[in-house]
Amino acid sequence: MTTLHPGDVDLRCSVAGVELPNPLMTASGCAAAGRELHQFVDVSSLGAVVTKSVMEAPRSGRGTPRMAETPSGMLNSIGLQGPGIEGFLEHDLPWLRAVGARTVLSIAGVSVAEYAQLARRLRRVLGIVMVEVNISCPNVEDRGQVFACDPGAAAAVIGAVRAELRPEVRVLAKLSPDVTDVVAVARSVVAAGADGLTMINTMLGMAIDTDTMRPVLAGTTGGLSGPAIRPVAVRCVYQVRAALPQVPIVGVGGVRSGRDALELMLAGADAIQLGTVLFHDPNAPVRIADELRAELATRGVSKLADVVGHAHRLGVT
Amino acid sequence: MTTLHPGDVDLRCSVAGVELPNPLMTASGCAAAGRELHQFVDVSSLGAVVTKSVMEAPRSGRGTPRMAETPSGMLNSIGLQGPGIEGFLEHDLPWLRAVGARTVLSIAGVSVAEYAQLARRLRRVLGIVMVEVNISCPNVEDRGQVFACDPGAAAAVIGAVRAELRPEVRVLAKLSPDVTDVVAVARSVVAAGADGLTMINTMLGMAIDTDTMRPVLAGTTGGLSGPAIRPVAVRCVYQVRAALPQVPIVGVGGVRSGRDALELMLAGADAIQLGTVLFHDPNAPVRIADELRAELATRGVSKLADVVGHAHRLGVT
Amino acid sequence: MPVQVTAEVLSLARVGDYHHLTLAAAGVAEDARPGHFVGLAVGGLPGDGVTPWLSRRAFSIYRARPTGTATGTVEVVFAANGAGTRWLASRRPHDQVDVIGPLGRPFALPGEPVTCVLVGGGYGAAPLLTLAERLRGRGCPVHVAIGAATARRLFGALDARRSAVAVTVTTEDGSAGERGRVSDVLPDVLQRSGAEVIYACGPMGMLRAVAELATTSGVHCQVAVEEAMACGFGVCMTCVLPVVGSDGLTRMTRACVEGPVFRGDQVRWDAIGPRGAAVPRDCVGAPAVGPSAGGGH
Amino acid sequence: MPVQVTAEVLSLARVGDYHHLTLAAAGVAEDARPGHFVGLAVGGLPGDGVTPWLSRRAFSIYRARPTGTATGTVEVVFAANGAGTRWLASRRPHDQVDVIGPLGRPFALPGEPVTCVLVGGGYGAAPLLTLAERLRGRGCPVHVAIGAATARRLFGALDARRSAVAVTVTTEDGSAGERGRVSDVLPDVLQRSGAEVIYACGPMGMLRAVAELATTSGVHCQVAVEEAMACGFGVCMTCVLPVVGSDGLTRMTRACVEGPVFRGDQVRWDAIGPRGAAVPRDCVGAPAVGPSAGGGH
Ligand SMILES: Cc1cc2nc3c(=O)[nH]c(=O)nc-3n(C[C@H](O)[C@H](O)[C@H](O)COP(=O)(O)OP(=O)(O)OC[C@H]3O[C@@H](n4cnc5c(N)ncnc54)[C@H](O)[C@@H]3O)c2cc1C
Ligand SMILES: Cc1cc2nc3c(=O)[nH]c(=O)nc-3n(C[C@H](O)[C@H](O)[C@H](O)COP(=O)(O)OP(=O)(O)OC[C@H]3O[C@@H](n4cnc5c(N)ncnc54)[C@H](O)[C@@H]3O)c2cc1C
Ligand SMILES: Cc1cc2nc3c(=O)[nH]c(=O)nc-3n(C[C@H](O)[C@H](O)[C@H](O)COP(=O)(O)O)c2cc1C
Ligand SMILES: Cc1cc2nc3c(=O)[nH]c(=O)nc-3n(C[C@H](O)[C@H](O)[C@H](O)COP(=O)(O)O)c2cc1C
Ligand code: FES
Ligand code: FES
Repeated sequence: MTTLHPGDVDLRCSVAGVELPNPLMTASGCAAAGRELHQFVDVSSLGAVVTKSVMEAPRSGRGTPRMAETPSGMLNSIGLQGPGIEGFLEHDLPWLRAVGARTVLSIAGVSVAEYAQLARRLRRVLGIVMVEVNISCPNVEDRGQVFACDPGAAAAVIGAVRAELRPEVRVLAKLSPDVTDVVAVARSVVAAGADGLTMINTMLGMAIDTDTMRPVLAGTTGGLSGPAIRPVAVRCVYQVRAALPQVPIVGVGGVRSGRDALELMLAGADAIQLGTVLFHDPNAPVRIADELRAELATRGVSKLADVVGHAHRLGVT
Repeated sequence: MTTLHPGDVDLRCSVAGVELPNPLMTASGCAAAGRELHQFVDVSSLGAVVTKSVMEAPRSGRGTPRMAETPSGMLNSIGLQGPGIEGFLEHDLPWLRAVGARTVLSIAGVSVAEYAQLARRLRRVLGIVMVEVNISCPNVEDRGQVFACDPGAAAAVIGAVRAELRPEVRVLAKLSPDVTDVVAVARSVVAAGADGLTMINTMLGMAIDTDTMRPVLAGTTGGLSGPAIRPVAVRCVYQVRAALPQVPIVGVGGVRSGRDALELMLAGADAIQLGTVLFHDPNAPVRIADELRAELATRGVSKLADVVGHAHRLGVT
Repeated sequence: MPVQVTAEVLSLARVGDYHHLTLAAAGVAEDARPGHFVGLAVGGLPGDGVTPWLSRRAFSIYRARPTGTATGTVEVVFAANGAGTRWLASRRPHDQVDVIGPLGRPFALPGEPVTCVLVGGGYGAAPLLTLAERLRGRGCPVHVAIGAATARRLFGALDARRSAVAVTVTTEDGSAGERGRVSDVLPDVLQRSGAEVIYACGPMGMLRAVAELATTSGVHCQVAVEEAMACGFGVCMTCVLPVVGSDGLTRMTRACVEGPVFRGDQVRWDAIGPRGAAVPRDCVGAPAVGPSAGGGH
Repeated sequence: MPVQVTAEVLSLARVGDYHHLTLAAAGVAEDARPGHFVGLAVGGLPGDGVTPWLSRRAFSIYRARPTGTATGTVEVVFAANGAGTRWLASRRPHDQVDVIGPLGRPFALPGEPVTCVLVGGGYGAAPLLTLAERLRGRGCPVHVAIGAATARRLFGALDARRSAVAVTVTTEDGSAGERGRVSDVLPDVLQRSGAEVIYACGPMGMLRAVAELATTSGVHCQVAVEEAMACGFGVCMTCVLPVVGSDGLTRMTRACVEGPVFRGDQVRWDAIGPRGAAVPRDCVGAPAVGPSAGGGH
């Protein structure tokens, strides 16, 4: 390996046939619809902007407190606050298109029908490169069981969304790590038509305020994110990559440096999403792209794609 | 609430009918069989010493590296290195008895038969107050599926162990958080005869060395422990306590301060185990007992038992 | 527009129970106005990749001086209660801290030279001192009421005398000024001053009392609220509280970008309790049934 | 017996690429002997509850002075390569660091005044300097061979001259001493000195070369190994390597309590690769089939 100049490293990547200038996307719910982040980094320079999950109707989200800081992580229970799909299409998407961002629309629902209806609305909408389906939502038709925790329910959602969207719009299924067998869920959603997988969503966690002696979050439990969960994200990506080597993977969970991004890519991720790190460092997409370039340059790697899944290639020690 | 003197706080607790002078135990695998820790803290002053999981035969464990540090946590893949039950009974248990430690023996196996055989051997053994059954082991009879990840397999192990032990020896089933529904596993092992539950074992995680571009651990994946996973431990304890309010729970996962211990107890733990923190701070059992006493004193709580499960009592905001 | 910069610690001094931190932070001071805040990363610079604390800490800007030094300075006053603020309190000159600012919407200044009352609780008085100067600069007579639990947590009472017609001080333990809460003396101050506008910054309980008093007295009131914030610049949705918009509808509104300054009569105090805010039933997008427990973002 | 104490940083100085840290640590120095190490908690004191790094960092004791100051001092020399050592390198006098020590089994000293060769690689030379003094004190002629990648990573070459009959220095880039590895010059040193014992401390590759040379030359050899350690005092089982016991059986043996000093011919070098050690098939308790992937402790 000879050392290269970071400028000579090609960060282009491709996810399910969609070409991106670099692998760094925002993670859903961590950059709203791009506008506020644009004050710090030009969002059109990102691989893609993944929107906060959009639902059919406007949602107030939950009461507060909505967050608790935990060691190297945080819990959130926002409750999918948002303007609803109409509001998104009217106010947010035009802005994203105007600034030239590649937009991945994250959608969420409480029933297969809601997901399908959201997808149907997108049929005539232009300017969305991929749809990411957030299936970490309680299914009102199944006693609040989270779709992502049941291979069958997860597949039902993905199948419905796939059927409604234009064929050229790629579908990413976003998986939860809170399952006994993430590979089984992955297989199931891929069979139902997912073009790629985003892993991982937050993990179910909880904090109790030792002063008030009650749960910190108004929602009692919340989703754990940040560097604390990175080892779980790496493991999920690695397991699924090993089981389904042809399926594109977008890695997410605890990335805060170029090395972290590289770690997930070595495990098998074709691209990377940045979540919690954006709260800490809105400049992270630029910083991490630079760090990634430098890491690859030191290793003499000129093309990002060459490292994807590399940890699998050499077998076990 | 009036403030008390920390010395007036009574830390005594009871787990499945076993009285302990305080709620702080070592976590299995984090204090070997007590001897080395005894250089720093008198292990007879602990609530109990939980041994490294003992198997039927001596085990070499895995190759190295066996650990990787992660943000606010660590991964380990020791591979249950140990002397086997004979060695334990000959060398370790007599020492534990001699120093006056309350001993909880952790046992592990690769088949229901191995667990049963271990339990059978203990029938005439004195000086063990409880047996903790580590069911986070791959079942060789079921393609390496981890017992704790399948309610049926978990129950089969616990049932077999319960049947072999003397009735007065209490059985704790140690649960894994790596499941879709921890309450289902809890119910299943309680129905099979577990007198209490220990939660949580490590979470499956992985790290990749970005320099060598290969998995850090010789065992590829490993168990994630430390403060990073505390929110998951709190959540598991809370969920199970809510579902099975009568079942004793020993809380473990990321505790490193009196506040952390209190948090798990508010969630529903009757006692607490200290794991990774011992590597960082062998004096932790003494320090945390002091901190816990001080925390309770400030809140005017004179009896530890009064805080157990307190976060459930007041309902949702 | 806020900028993100690596700032240098110029000084850190104790002021009673608080810490007064002065940072050389390029580009932050220029646009800063009273009520703006900064978000500080704690535990190290983001590029170090080591801090266990991922959320930023928000602090009202106490003073901002674009021309104070070569790079412009920003000052904050803070209480070191938790882990992140203790880390901040142990910085030394020349240490680096990552800063984002100015953030939020500042206090709106009156177009006319009306009499104003500024109400500050604890470190909440910090942003009001510059506000007092600005108001005086516009010809507004300024009355200041500052309260705290105890004398060591009173901030700015002396400073305030420079711009204010009158300064009233309260402490709950009576260790300085009048014994009681600042809201206790406020009716009197309002009456004496004949003020038409109140500006308030402090704990939520105080703000509520002030806002309600303003409503009953028919006085315009602006409050700078303090909500737990993960990002401080509008992307995470953690910092919301129910606020009535110009269309009369209540929305869960981000304190970091649509606040922290709100009109006192727009905040839905009825839904705000000591531990947080509930979603009012009439809020836009409120759940039809009670919110189900469980995770989810 | 090791103690755990809150130590105070007395000084921290650069020595080439390394850092030389002196700690006032009560009770650690008294029993310390060459080859012992200390385990330092990094990122703050345990009671702070904030460090993201839960495993201790192990450092050979360079010097220990029970009577040096009121509380006794311990010195280590380290390379700031990773996050924890960078944290250590940014400490300042009067800062506190939690220390456990002395840990491990030290070098065994010869009963007779035999000639010894001490071989150090990089910071691995640090513990050998005190060893050299002790050996000289027992009348053993001491020859020292110190090597490093480059001059800035040579440690103790000058110091060594005080106790040693002869000091040989190598660097891989030729920037000081002879160009090459310390194991290249060792045959010559052995021959010239007629040594009967070798003591070595440095990277595993070097130790292996030294141990193999010792075996071929029929010289007694002790090596201080460096394995990743989480606890340093024997409870976690992370630091193992395959070592042949007095019964001739190989066991995965803890470097922290049964080492770090082992006899060179007891270490199963055949099972140790650049990234770690495999479990030899003939190891006590070795799995019948290959180890299955997956978690588990
Ligand atoms: C707009 C605004 C202005 C503020 N101005 C000041 C100021 O001028 N001086 C001052 O001392 N404090 C101010 N605060 C409060 C300050 O942000 C918190 O005290 C601080 O974040 C606590 O951090 P910690 O590390 O001490 O606490 P920790 O308990 O470690 O914090 C854990 C998490 O909770 C959040 N948090 C904890 N307490 C508060 C709180 N009271 N308000 C908001 N978030 C909290 C933290 O930001 C962090 O995300 C302000 C807050 C806001 C929102
Ligand atoms: C008995 C013994 C004596 C040692 N003596 C010295 C000494 O005198 N001077 C010196 O500079 N170094 C010494 N080392 C190595 C030193 O412990 C590591 O360099 C240090 O732990 C790295 O920490 P970090 O924060 O820089 O690295 P990180 O990469 O942040 O460390 C992550 C984890 O890996 C472990 N680790 C990483 N590298 C090593 C390594 N090379 N050896 C062991 N563990 C490692 C760390 O302890 C930590 O648990 C010794 C190691 C042992 C086991
Ligand atoms: C405040 C917050 C809000 C989130 N909202 C969503 C969401 O709306 N939809 C979704 O699929 N994931 C959501 N996530 C999960 C993230 O997209 C991401 O999967 C997770 O945070 C792990 O990545 P990280 O560790 O980089 O943050 C949210 C995470 C956070 C912290
Ligand atoms: C090095 C190491 C070894 C462990 N060995 C065992 C074991 O043998 N049996 C077991 O049931 N749990 C074992 N555990 C899991 C712990 O007992 C505990 O459940 C887990 O580490 C979470 O607690 P902590 O965060 O306090 O460490 C081990 C954990 C570590 C870190
Ligand atoms: S703090 Fe993140 S949106 Fe307000
Ligand atoms: S480092 Fe823990 S047993 Fe050796």
